[in-house]
Amino acid sequence: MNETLNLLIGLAMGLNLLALGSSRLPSLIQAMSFQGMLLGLMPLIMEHEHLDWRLGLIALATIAGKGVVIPTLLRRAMRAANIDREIEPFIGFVPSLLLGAAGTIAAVALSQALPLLPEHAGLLLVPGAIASVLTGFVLLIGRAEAISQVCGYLILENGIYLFGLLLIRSTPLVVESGILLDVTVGVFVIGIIVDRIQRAFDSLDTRKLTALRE
Amino acid sequence: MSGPLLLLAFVALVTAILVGVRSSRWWLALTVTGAVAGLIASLTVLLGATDWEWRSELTLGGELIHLRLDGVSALFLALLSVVGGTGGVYAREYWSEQHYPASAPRGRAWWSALVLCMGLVLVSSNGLHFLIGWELFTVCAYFLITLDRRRREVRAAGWLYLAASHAGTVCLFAFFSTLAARTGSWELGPMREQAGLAPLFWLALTGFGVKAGVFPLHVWLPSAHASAPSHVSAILSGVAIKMGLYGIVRFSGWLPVPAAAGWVVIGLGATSALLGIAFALAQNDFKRLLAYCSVENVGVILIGVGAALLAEANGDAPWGRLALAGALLHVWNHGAFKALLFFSAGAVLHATGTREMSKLGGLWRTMPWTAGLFALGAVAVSGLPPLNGFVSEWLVYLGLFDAVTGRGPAAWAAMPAAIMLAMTGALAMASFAKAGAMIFLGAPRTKPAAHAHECGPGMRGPMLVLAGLCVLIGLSPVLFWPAVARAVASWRPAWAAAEAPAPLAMLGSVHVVLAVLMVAAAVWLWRKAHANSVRRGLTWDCGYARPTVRMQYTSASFAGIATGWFRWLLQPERTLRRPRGLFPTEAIRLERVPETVLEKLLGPVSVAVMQVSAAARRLQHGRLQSYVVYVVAGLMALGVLVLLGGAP
Amino acid sequence: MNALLLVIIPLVGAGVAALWPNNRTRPWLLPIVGLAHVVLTGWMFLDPPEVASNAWLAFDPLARAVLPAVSLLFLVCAAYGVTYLQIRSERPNRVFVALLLAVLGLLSAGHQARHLGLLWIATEGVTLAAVPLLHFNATPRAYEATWKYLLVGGTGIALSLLGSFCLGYASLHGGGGGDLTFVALMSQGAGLSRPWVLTAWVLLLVGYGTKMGLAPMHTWKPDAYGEAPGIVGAILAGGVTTVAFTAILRIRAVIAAAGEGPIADRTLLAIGLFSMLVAALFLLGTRDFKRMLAYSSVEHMGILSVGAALGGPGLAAALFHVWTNGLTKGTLFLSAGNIRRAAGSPSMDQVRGMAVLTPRSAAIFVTGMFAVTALPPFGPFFSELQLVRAALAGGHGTASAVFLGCLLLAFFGLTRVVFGIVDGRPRTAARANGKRFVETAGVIAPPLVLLGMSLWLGLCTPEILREAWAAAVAQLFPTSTP
Amino acid sequence: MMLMLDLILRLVLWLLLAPLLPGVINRVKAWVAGRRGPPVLQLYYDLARLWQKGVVMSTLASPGFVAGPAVAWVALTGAALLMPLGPAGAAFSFRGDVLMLIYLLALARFCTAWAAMETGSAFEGMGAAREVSYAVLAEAAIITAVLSLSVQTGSVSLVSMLAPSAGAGAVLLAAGLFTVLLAENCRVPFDDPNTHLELTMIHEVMVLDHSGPPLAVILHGASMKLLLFAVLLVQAVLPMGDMSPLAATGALAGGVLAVMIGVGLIESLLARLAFRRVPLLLTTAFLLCLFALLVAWKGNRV
Repeated sequence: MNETLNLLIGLAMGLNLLALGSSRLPSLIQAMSFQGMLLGLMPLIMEHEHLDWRLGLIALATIAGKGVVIPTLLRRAMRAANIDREIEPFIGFVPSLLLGAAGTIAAVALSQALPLLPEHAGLLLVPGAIASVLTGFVLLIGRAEAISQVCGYLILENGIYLFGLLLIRSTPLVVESGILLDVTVGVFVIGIIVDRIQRAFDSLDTRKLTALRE
Repeated sequence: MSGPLLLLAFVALVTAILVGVRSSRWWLALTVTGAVAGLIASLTVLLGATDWEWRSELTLGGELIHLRLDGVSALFLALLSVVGGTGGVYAREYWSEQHYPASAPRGRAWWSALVLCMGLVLVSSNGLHFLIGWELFTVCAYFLITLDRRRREVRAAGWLYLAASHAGTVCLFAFFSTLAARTGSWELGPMREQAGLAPLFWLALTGFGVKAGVFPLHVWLPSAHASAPSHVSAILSGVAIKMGLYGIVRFSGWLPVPAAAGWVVIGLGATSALLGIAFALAQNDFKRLLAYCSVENVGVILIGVGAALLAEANGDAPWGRLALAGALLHVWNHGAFKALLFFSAGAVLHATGTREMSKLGGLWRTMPWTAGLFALGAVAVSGLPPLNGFVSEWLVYLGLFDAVTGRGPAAWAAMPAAIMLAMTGALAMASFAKAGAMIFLGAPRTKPAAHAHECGPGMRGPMLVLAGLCVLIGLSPVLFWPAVARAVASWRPAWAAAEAPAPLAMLGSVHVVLAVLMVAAAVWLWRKAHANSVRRGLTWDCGYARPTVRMQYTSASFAGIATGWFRWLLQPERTLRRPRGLFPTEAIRLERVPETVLEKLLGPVSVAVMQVSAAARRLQHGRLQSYVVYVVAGLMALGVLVLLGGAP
Repeated sequence: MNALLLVIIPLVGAGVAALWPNNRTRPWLLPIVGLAHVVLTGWMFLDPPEVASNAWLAFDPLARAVLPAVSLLFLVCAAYGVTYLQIRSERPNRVFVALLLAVLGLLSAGHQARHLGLLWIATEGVTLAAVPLLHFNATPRAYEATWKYLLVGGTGIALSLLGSFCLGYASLHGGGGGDLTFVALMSQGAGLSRPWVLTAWVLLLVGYGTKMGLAPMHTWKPDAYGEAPGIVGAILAGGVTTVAFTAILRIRAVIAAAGEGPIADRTLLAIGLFSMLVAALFLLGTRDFKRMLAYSSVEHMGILSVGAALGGPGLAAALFHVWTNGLTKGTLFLSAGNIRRAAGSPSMDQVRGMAVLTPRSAAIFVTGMFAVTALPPFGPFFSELQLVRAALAGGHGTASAVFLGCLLLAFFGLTRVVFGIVDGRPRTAARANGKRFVETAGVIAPPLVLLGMSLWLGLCTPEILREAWAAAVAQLFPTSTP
Repeated sequence: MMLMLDLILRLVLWLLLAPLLPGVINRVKAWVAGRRGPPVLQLYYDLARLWQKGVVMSTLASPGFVAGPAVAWVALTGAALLMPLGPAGAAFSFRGDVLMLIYLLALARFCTAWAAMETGSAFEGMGAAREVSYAVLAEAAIITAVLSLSVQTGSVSLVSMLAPSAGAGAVLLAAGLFTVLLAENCRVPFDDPNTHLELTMIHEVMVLDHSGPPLAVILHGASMKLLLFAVLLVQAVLPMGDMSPLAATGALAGGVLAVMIGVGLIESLLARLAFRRVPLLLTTAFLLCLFALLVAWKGNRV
């Protein structure tokens, strides 16, 4: 089963690169949401011996949330602001691609430094997580459009979720669902704010959001 | 005996603060009551044999209240009471309701608060409470300085004072908390046996030095004294800066001091004395002149203290006792005559509305009382016999001379100190000859000066009291010796000795004789002149047809020669417009003496700091992306810190 | 049970507020719930309940040492809020009141959380609940501030989640069950695997440090505090930051148990001093008196983490400072709110002579400024002095020198701004505005009360409080206490 | 009774002898210039005449204009009584009387300057300014000289300080004190008592507006000051203590005479210095005294 899992993680890492490289917002959102769905599947695969309803629940929630609801929200905002591409990012696409690649390599290297339990040793979870977090940061730092920054933030959270899978056995359901709830609500709130900003500034270009300064 | 009196003083002052805003009469009554009570209390300690001490079960800020009034603190408390009381009386007319309807009530409350807090500093024997009193009186003084808040200049001066004081307070923060950390409690008291505490003296010296206005740390002093209301300047210069000295004396007596302390203190003292008076001579604003003169007198006092420290280091050499006695007596003397001078300065300001000597002149005609009292103060502050200034300086001199004849290593500090003290005396005389002459003598230089008016009894009374004190100390120093000796003894028990040094009595009697003769001679000569016929006429001035007011010597030109010698320090800024053409219309020659330390030293530093701050503030430029970068940077930095395990 | 009540009462209140029909009477829910909360907290403070060691949510010594301060602060701010919302009656306050109460509930949860995950959930919850409070004024600036608050804060909170996972994995890898209650983690102690523990520490410190507003993660703070209503600023500065601080304290205890205490203290000291320095530099230059408060808050967060780095006595002083700073900051935020409202601008370029327009608020503002810059006899003086003493006793000479230096610079900055807006003659435009703003008891009493509390805390700190702090210290340093 | 008599004798001595000195100096100058010159007792005549004259006072002047000279005169007399006269010792003597002496001179200076400023005349302001400014250096020199004396004798009271000779540093001390004497008494090369170029004068210019008895008092005071310095100089240098009373008295009188002759010679041979040179010369005097001090310090190092 490790192979399938690693395959999925690899896929997710590939999606990171796609997210970094694409100038069109729809494809960025696409990548992000697809990654979300993949993450939703992973717990099922990890725990396939003893599946039970709670795992199913979590997986379902994740897929629904990360894969469907949030992307639709973002698409709405995008249409409202009628933009569909990142005009001039702070970090260009090629550079961010390179950064992402470098990040992925660094992730693999870093993960060597951290000891793992035997049952996780073969998994790409840690490098995958680190890679996504880094990707998220690159997007947050490098993009000017609010939407792509939100995507970056979500990919960052995906990375953390990925890491959370290491603890899937130990963490009790309440905690996990709580965390999940918070994250989702968080994204909703972000969505709302994006919408408000869109109304207040009728644009989602964060270059316009620099009134508050010393 | 002292306990109830101090309680009375406390209660009186607290109520004075409360009622001060409403009724000025009650306020005055209460403040004076408090002052008198405080005075009697301190005198009972000074003339009695035992300290007053009170340990209470009450706690303040988690510390048991522990009050103590010993020789040293009583000496300063007496001074505080005298100036606090007289200043209160003076203020009632000087800063009266009808002149300052807005700030007069506030001023009254703050005044009592200031006196109260300084009293607390003096009696508290617990580091925490000392700090509380210290900070509170600093703030009270701030609000008194800025009573007239509408004037930008006043606000600036006040802020400078506040900032400088806070810098000093930070040192005291460090000082007291280190003390507490080392000794394990906030309790203060003699702890000379713990040699490990010696280095703390430097912290104390810096912290208290700021308040005392020791030369390089005096930056706040001139502008604050100049722009404060005059009764406030009086208590600032007469008492507040003495609080700094109190701190130095107190803790050099209670704590062990490093070997170099005596040398440093005497050095600082000599420098402050000479350079302070050099600045004073150069001033045109008479309140600034008085302020710088305070720097000088602090220097004189520190010379005495430093000599005492040296003597102590040389096995309690007896000359230390003389020097310290001189210093402590000078604390009183300076308090008295400087308050007197500031009061008369206030009267002049009140009457003419200007502080520039080049706009005054000839005031003796309209305000004879003020003129006479100022002259008396001038003689006293110049340390001339037969007044009090000379007595204390004479004691300090004796201490230094004995140090020299004692031929210890200390002589090498005493000899230059004595020489600088002599030069200081001469310069002080020059400054006050100038001040007196420019303000009161000759012809009025402007219209307001011509139409000045004498101050009322409410302001004259306090001046007379202080003048009387100056004369009294001058004519019979022996009366005051026991008090001073008591203070010396509680600073250094080894020097406890009731009997006065023999010459003091002699000095006193000589002074009396001289005083009598001088008055007599003056009267006699006056009579003689009139007997021979006196004709009044224009100033002859080598036969000038019509000497005009503008021909008089100005303060700048009077001081010109001596300030020339200190040009390296004073760096006077001259603007000169020479007369041009065949029929020159105007020629201007302005001279301004900058606050060298402030403008040439601290100015650039603060500019640099502000540049750093501006650079830092540019990081907050509103772009979210870089804010995230900062987070990542913080993450990495901490990661590195953890990996290295290195200390910050 | 009571511990749970502390959370539930406000949440229920929030629910009621959400359903309450009347816009004018709704604000009264704030003081009512606040009062209930204070009473309950006070009662539990006076006789602390038994704490089951495996409880996830309990009024344990640390909560007991801090939560009452937050509760008191909230009550006073709530009282202020009633008048404030009457002044702002033009805006619907349903969301505002409801979420303010929710914040209180989540704060109580966060302070009492003894489980890493629960702690995270509560903190994130507070962060999110505060969002609509920040853009209550619904101006573009407000939205911009909220956006930054959300993304910077969100990033931080995400990192802290990652850190929590790392800590959990440290326990797993160390052979533990991956139980995330602090008790379990501490008992596992040295068993936790070192690399994971260190990673976790860095991530958690940055994460919760962001919420606390330690430099360089403080960038959201001036924007948020500058644009939010004064009451929100007060609660953010006095309550939310406190949750983050307690979180860091609890985690630090775990790290210490794992034997990495010294490293944790070094990092805390470094980041604390750095924050103080940055705050001081910003204070020297800033021209906006609400942003000034934010920087001052950054400075005091630095002071707190320095205190936490100094071990037992320092920690006690830090807990003391949580109280004094929280209450004094409250004074400043509320009076600054009044001044802002009367002057119509937060910038000292526009605002002058407030001593004339709003004499009472100006007086309170100045006094509060002196109080927060450690003027006796107000609380901060005592807590900071105690802290310096602890530092010097611990032999941190240089650290205390830097500490005091930063305090001095901050003092320069604060006095500059405060006197700048208080003195002088007011602008005519401001006069007109000031006429409309009346200094009723409703807006004057609350800051005054807070000031009084700060004074009372300083002059006669109740023994029971000292005991509470000592108990908290004992909880966090099980070994080092006799 | 005895004491009273002694006191009166001293007073008479000081008050009567003092005005002789300027006469002596003028004699010497006349002799060098080959003129007949004024009689030795000229100053006595002047004083007597002035004492009878009426006073012209500036309308600006306050009573201080008259009080000043009187006080100054008393101060100088007091200083004179503190000064020991060879074997006769001093009228009053106590530890630290030397300091009192110096400060009495300062007081006298203060009063003359004050009186000078009374008239608001530019010239007198000029003079007063110069007087008080140069005093700074002069006092430094004097105190240094006194220090060296007390280092040498280990005492701080004039009587015992002046008894022995100045020892090795005597020459330096003599030179230094002599220069100070010239400066303090406004003689050439610092000042020229008999020019009438007001711009160049110190002392004369301060008294421009005085007349009648006050002027008389001032002039008499000045002559006493001159005598005072001469006596100080002589006793500081010569070993009075080791001589028989008679010899000592003779030596004192002779010394004073010699000093006056010296002053006279200098005044006839030297020209007045430019004012900007004055500080230089005074500093030299100060340094001379300083060297004397160092010599004394080394001198009887045991």
